[in-house]
Amino acid sequence: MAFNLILFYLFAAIAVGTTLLVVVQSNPVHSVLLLIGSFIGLAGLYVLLEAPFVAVIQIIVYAGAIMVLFLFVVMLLNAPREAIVRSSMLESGATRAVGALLALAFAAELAWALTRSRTLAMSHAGDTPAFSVPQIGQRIFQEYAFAFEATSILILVAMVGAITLAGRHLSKNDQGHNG
Amino acid sequence: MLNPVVIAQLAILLFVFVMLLSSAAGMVYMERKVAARIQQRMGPTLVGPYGLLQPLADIIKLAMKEDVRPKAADPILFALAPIISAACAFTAFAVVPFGAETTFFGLLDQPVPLQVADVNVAILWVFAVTSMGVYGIVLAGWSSNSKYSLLGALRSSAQMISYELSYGMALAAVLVLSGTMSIRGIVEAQSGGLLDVSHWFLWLQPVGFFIFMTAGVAETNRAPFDFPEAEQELVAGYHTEYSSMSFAMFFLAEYINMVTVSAIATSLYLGGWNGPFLPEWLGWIWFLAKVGFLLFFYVWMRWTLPRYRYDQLMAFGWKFLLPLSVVNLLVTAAGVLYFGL
Amino acid sequence: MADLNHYLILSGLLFTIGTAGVLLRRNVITVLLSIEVMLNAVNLTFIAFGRFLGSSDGQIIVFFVITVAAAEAAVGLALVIALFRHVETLNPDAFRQLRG
Amino acid sequence: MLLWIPLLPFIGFLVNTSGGRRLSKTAAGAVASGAMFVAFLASVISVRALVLLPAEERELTQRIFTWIGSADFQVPLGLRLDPLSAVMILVVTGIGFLIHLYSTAYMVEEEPREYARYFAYLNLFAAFMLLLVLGENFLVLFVGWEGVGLCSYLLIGFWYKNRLAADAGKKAFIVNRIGDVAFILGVLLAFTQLGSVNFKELNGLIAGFRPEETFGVVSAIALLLFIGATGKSAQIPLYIWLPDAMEGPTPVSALIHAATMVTAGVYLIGRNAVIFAHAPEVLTIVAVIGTATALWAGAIGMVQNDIKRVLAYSTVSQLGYMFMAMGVGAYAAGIFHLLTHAFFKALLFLGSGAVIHALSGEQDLRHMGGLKKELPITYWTFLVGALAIAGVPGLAGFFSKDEILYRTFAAGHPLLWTVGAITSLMTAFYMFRLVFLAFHGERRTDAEAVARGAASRLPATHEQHHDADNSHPPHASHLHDAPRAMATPLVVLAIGSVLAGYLNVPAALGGSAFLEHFLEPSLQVPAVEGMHGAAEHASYSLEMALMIVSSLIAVAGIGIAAFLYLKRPAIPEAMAARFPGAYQFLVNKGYIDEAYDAVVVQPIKSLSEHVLWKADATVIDGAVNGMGQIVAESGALLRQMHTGSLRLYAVSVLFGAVMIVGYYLWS
Repeated sequence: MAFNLILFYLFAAIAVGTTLLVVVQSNPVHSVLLLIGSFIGLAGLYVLLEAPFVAVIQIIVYAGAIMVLFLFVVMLLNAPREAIVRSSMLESGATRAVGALLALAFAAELAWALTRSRTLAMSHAGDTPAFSVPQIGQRIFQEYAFAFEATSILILVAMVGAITLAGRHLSKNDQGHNG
Repeated sequence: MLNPVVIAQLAILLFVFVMLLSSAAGMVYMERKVAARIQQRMGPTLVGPYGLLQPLADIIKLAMKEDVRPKAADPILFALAPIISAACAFTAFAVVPFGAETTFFGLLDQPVPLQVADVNVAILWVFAVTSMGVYGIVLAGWSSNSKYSLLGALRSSAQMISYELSYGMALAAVLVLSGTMSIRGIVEAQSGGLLDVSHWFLWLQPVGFFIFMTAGVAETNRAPFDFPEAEQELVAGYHTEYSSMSFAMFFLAEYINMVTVSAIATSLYLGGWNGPFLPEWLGWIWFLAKVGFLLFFYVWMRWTLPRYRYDQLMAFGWKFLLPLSVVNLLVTAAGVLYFGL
Repeated sequence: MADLNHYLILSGLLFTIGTAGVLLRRNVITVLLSIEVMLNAVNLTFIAFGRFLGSSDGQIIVFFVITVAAAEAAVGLALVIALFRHVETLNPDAFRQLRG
Repeated sequence: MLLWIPLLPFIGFLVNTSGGRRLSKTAAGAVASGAMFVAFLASVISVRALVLLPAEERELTQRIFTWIGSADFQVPLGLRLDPLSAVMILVVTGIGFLIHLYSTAYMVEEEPREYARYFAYLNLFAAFMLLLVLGENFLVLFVGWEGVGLCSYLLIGFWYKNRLAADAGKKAFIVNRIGDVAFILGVLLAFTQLGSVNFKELNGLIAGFRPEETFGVVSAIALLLFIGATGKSAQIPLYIWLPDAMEGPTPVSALIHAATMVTAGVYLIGRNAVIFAHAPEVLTIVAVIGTATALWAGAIGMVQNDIKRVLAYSTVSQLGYMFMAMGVGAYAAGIFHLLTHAFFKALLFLGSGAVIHALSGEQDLRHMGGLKKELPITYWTFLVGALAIAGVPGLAGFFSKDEILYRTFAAGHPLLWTVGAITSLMTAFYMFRLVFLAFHGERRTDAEAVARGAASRLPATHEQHHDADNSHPPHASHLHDAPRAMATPLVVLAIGSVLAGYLNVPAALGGSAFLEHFLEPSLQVPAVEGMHGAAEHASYSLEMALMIVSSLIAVAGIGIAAFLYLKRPAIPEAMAARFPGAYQFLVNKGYIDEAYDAVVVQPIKSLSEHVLWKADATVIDGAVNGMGQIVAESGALLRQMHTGSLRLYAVSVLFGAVMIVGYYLWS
C-alpha cells in the first residue's frame, strides 16, 4: 500500500536529514536535539516495521533518558563550539582525510554488498503478524534470561563507574550528598 | 477514504483539542476562585457573571503583550521550547479514552472509541511523552541564557526525572493487575462489580494511587513541588524570560498536563467512565466528574500545603517514594501470582 | 510496501554518516552522538531483518542494545566530564596524555 | 557413614581454626573433644555393621567422588573399612578421644587462641590419620600419610617460640620426607609395573605371583614401602626424629607415639601383607631392622634421664617389636601388639604428663622421686602401664609380646628371638627404673630446683604462666594430682591396658585368638613356605615354655631395677663411672645425630652453598631475567604504535572493518 511507502520515505527523510545535521552542526546542543529528532524518525520506522514496543522504548530510553543525559553534560560543560587545537592540527587533518576516505569506502562496500546479497529474494516475506509485548517479554525472561541478568549487572557497574568518575570532585570538597 | 468513521474520529480529535483548551481556561477560573475562597476572598467577579469570563480576559491580555526575546538567547531553541512543552502536553492526552465505544446512536455502522488513538502500548506512550516534556523546560531554561531560568530548568528536569521512576513503577503495578497496556483495556478491566465501583483499581492499589498522584504533582511541577517557578527564589524559574503567547504556551502546557495526569489517574484507578446510575453512553460524564474532582484536589493542595525544600524533595522522591513504589509493585505481582487476580 | 532493501540501504546510510561523524568531528560529545547514530543504524537492520524473517529476536536484541547503549553513554559522558576537568577542551586530539 | 569418621575431626579443625580465637577455651576444647567422641561413636557403629557381615565379605566401601579421572586411570576418593582398618579406627578415635579429653586440662594454661590452635591441629591430625587408615588406595592413603607428617610438624613445634621445639618439628618433618620419597617411589613403581594403586586390586594381582626367590619388582616395591615405613614408624635408620619429638606437649607425644602416627608404618606393612609375603628377602630385612631397632632403642632407653625420652625410646623399641612380628610374617601379632601398645603407651605418656604437670614442667628423673604419695592416681595407673609393657603375665603386653616372640621362634629365627628376649628384659628394666626413680624413694629436689627445672625446661608460654602466679613456687606441699579431666583417661587407659590382651588369648592358653581370626580377611596371606606355615604345626608345649621364659625375664628385669634403684642406689653411678665410654655412648644416643650431621647434612649444605647456588644465580635467574628483557624490548617496540590519538585509533578500527568486509565480499 502506497501510504505505507510514503510514510517510510517521510520517516527515512527525517532520520537521514536530522542525522546529517547532527554531524555537521557546530553547536552541540543543536546536535543533541537533532539527534532526538532522528530517533523519533527511527521510532516511526519501527512502528512501520510493526515493532511499536521497541519504538516506544526507543523514545523513552534513548530520547527520554540518554539524550537528557547528553543535554545535561553539554550544559554543564557549557560546551564551547569546536575548539581547534593548533598543535595537533596536522596529523589530525591527515587522519581525518583518511577517515573520510575510509568512510566512503565502507559505504561503497555496503552498497555493493546489498546489490549482490540474496536478501532481495525474501524482501516480501513481511506479512508475519506483529509480536505482542507479552510475547517479547516472555522470550526475554525465558530464553534470554541470562543476557538480561548480565545486562542488569552491566548497568549497575556502569552506574558505579559513572559516579566514581564524574563525582570525584564532589566527594573531595565533601559535598557528596547531592552528587 | 472519507467515510463516516474517519469523520467521527476527526470530530473526536477536534473535540479533545477544544476540550483541553477550554479545560485550561476553566482551570484558571477555578484556581482563582478556589484560591480566593480558601483565602476568604471573593476572587474574580467583574468580568462576566461570577467573573466567568475572567480566563478569556487573561488570554486577551497575554496576547496583547509584546513578545520579548533576550538578546543573548538562542533564537531557534527559545522559540522551540514552549512549542515542545505544549505539544507534549497535548499528545499525551491522545491515548486517554473518555468514554465507552459508541456508534453515536447508530449514526455509524461500526462503533468508534471515544478517544483519539487506542494504542496497545498506550501506557508506555504516556510515559514516553512525559519524558519528552522535560526537553521543553530544559531548553527554555538553557536557551534564554539567564541564571534563574537555567537553575529553574535544571531543578525541574532533575525533579521530573527523579519522579518519573516512581510514576512508572506505579503504572507498572496497574499493568500487572490489568494485564494490558491499552488504557481502554485497563478501564474496561475495572467495569462491572457492585455499582460499577467495586472493581476500581483504587481499592486494590491505594498505595499505588497515592504514589501516582504524588509523582504526578511533581511531574507537573505543581505545589507543593513547584520548584521550577519558586517565585521567592527564582523569580519564575524556567519561563522567567518568556512573555506574551510563548509564556501562555507554558501556562497552557502546565494546566493541560494537570488535566492529563488527572485523566490518566481517573482511567487507571478510578475506573474511567465506569460509574453507577448512568447509562454507558453517558459514561463520559462520570469521567469528566472524576477528572474535575482531581483537578480541584490539585488546586486545593496548592493552597493548603507549603513548598518543600529542594533537598527534601529529592530525598522524598528517591528515599521514600521510589522504594515504596518498588515494594508496591512487588507486593502486587506476588498477589497476582498467588491469588491469580 | 517498503521492502527489506529500503531499510538496509537506509541503515547503511545512517551508519556511514555516523562513522564519518566519529572520524571527522573535533568534539568528543558529538563523537559520542555519532556513535549512538551508528548503534541506531544497526538497530534498524536488526528490526528490519526480524520483521522480514518473521522472528522477534530482532526486537529483543535491540532491546539489549539500547540497554547497553544507556550504560555506554553514562560511562562515556562521565569520562568526558573527567577529561574536561583535566584539559579544558572537548577536542579528542587534545587527549594525548597516553601517547606511548 | 565412613565419610563422617574422618570428616568430623576435620570439621572440628575448621571450626577451631576459623572461629577458635573467638571461642572460649572450654568451647574450643568441647568442640574438638566432641568431634572426636562422635567420630568414635561413628567408628563403633560402622565396625558393628562390619562385624555383622559374614566373615568372608567383611568389607564396607564408600566412593565419595572420582578424584583423578583420566582415560584408563581412575582414582576415586574412596574409603574402605575392613577388619584391619576397623582395629585402627577404633584405636585412633578411641584413644585419640581420651587424649583430647586429657589435653583440655593439660593445656589449660595456654592463651585462648593458642589453645584453639592446639586443638585445631589435634583434630586435623586425627582426621588425616583416619583418612590414612580408611583409604582404599595408595593415593588416598598418601594424602593421610603426608597430612600426618604435616600435623606432627605443627604439633611438635607447637611452642614455636622455643628454639628446641621448632627444631624438633623441622627435624621430624624432614626425616619423614626422606621416608616419604621412598614411599612415593614405591607407589609409582607399583602403578607403573602393576597398573593399579588400589589395595584390593594389587593384592589380587600379586597373590597370583610366585614368591620372588630373587630380588624383583615386588621386592623393590616392598623395600621402598618399608623405607617409607621406617620414616613414619621411627625405625633404624630414620628413628632419630622421635626422641626429639618430646619437645612437643606431652599429650601430643602420646598421640603421636601411641595412637596415630608411628603406627602408620606398621599399618602400611599390614595393609600390604601380600606384597611383603611375596618378597621374602625384604621380610627378612624388616625382621632384622625391627629387632635391631628394638635392641638399640632399649639400650639407649636404659640410661636416659628425661622421663619422656625414656618413654620415647621405649616406643621406638616396641615399634621394633612390631616390625619384627611383621618381618616374620606374624602380621596379626604385630597389629595385636600395636593395639595393646597403643593402650599402655598412651597411658604411660599421659601419666608422665601428669607428673610433669604436677611438677610444673620438671622432666628430669633425677629431680623426682617419692611422688607415690602425692600423686596416687598417677602412680597406680602408671604402675599398671609399666607392668603391662614389661610383659607381666595377665596384662596386655604379656599376650602381645609373647605372641610375637613365639611366632619369631616358631618361624625359625632363634637368633631374633634371643635378641627380642634380651630387649624385653631391657624393657622391664628401664620401665621400672623409671617407676622407681620417679615415684619411690625420697624427693631428690627442692622447690628451687623444680623452679629452675621448670624455667629451664618450660617453653615461653609456660614460663609466662608461672611467672604470673609464682606467688608460691611449687614444692612438695603444693603438688596436685591429676585433675578429673586428666585422671579419667588415665583410669580408662589403665583398664584398657589390663583387658586389651584378652582380645587375643592364644589357643595355648585355651583362648580363641579372636583378634587374629577377625583380622584374617585383611591379612590372609597365601602360605609362604617357612614362616607363617611353621606356626601352624608348632606345638602348644613350646608356646607355653616360651611364655614362662619371657614372664621370668620380665620379673627378672623388674627385680634388677628394684635392686639397683631401691636397694643400692649407689651401684648405677658406680657402673656409669666404671664404664664411662659405654655410658657416655648410650647417654648421647650413640652419637647418631652427630654422625648423620657429619655424613649427610654437612655435605649437602656445602654442595648447595658452593655449587648449586651459583648455578641458580647464573642459569635460572639468567633465564628469568632474559624473559623480562625480551618482554620489555618488544613492549618498547610496540609502544611506537600507541600514538594516543583517539582519531587514529578509530580510523584503524574502521580500516580493519573495511578490510574484513572487503575480504568477505571478494570471496
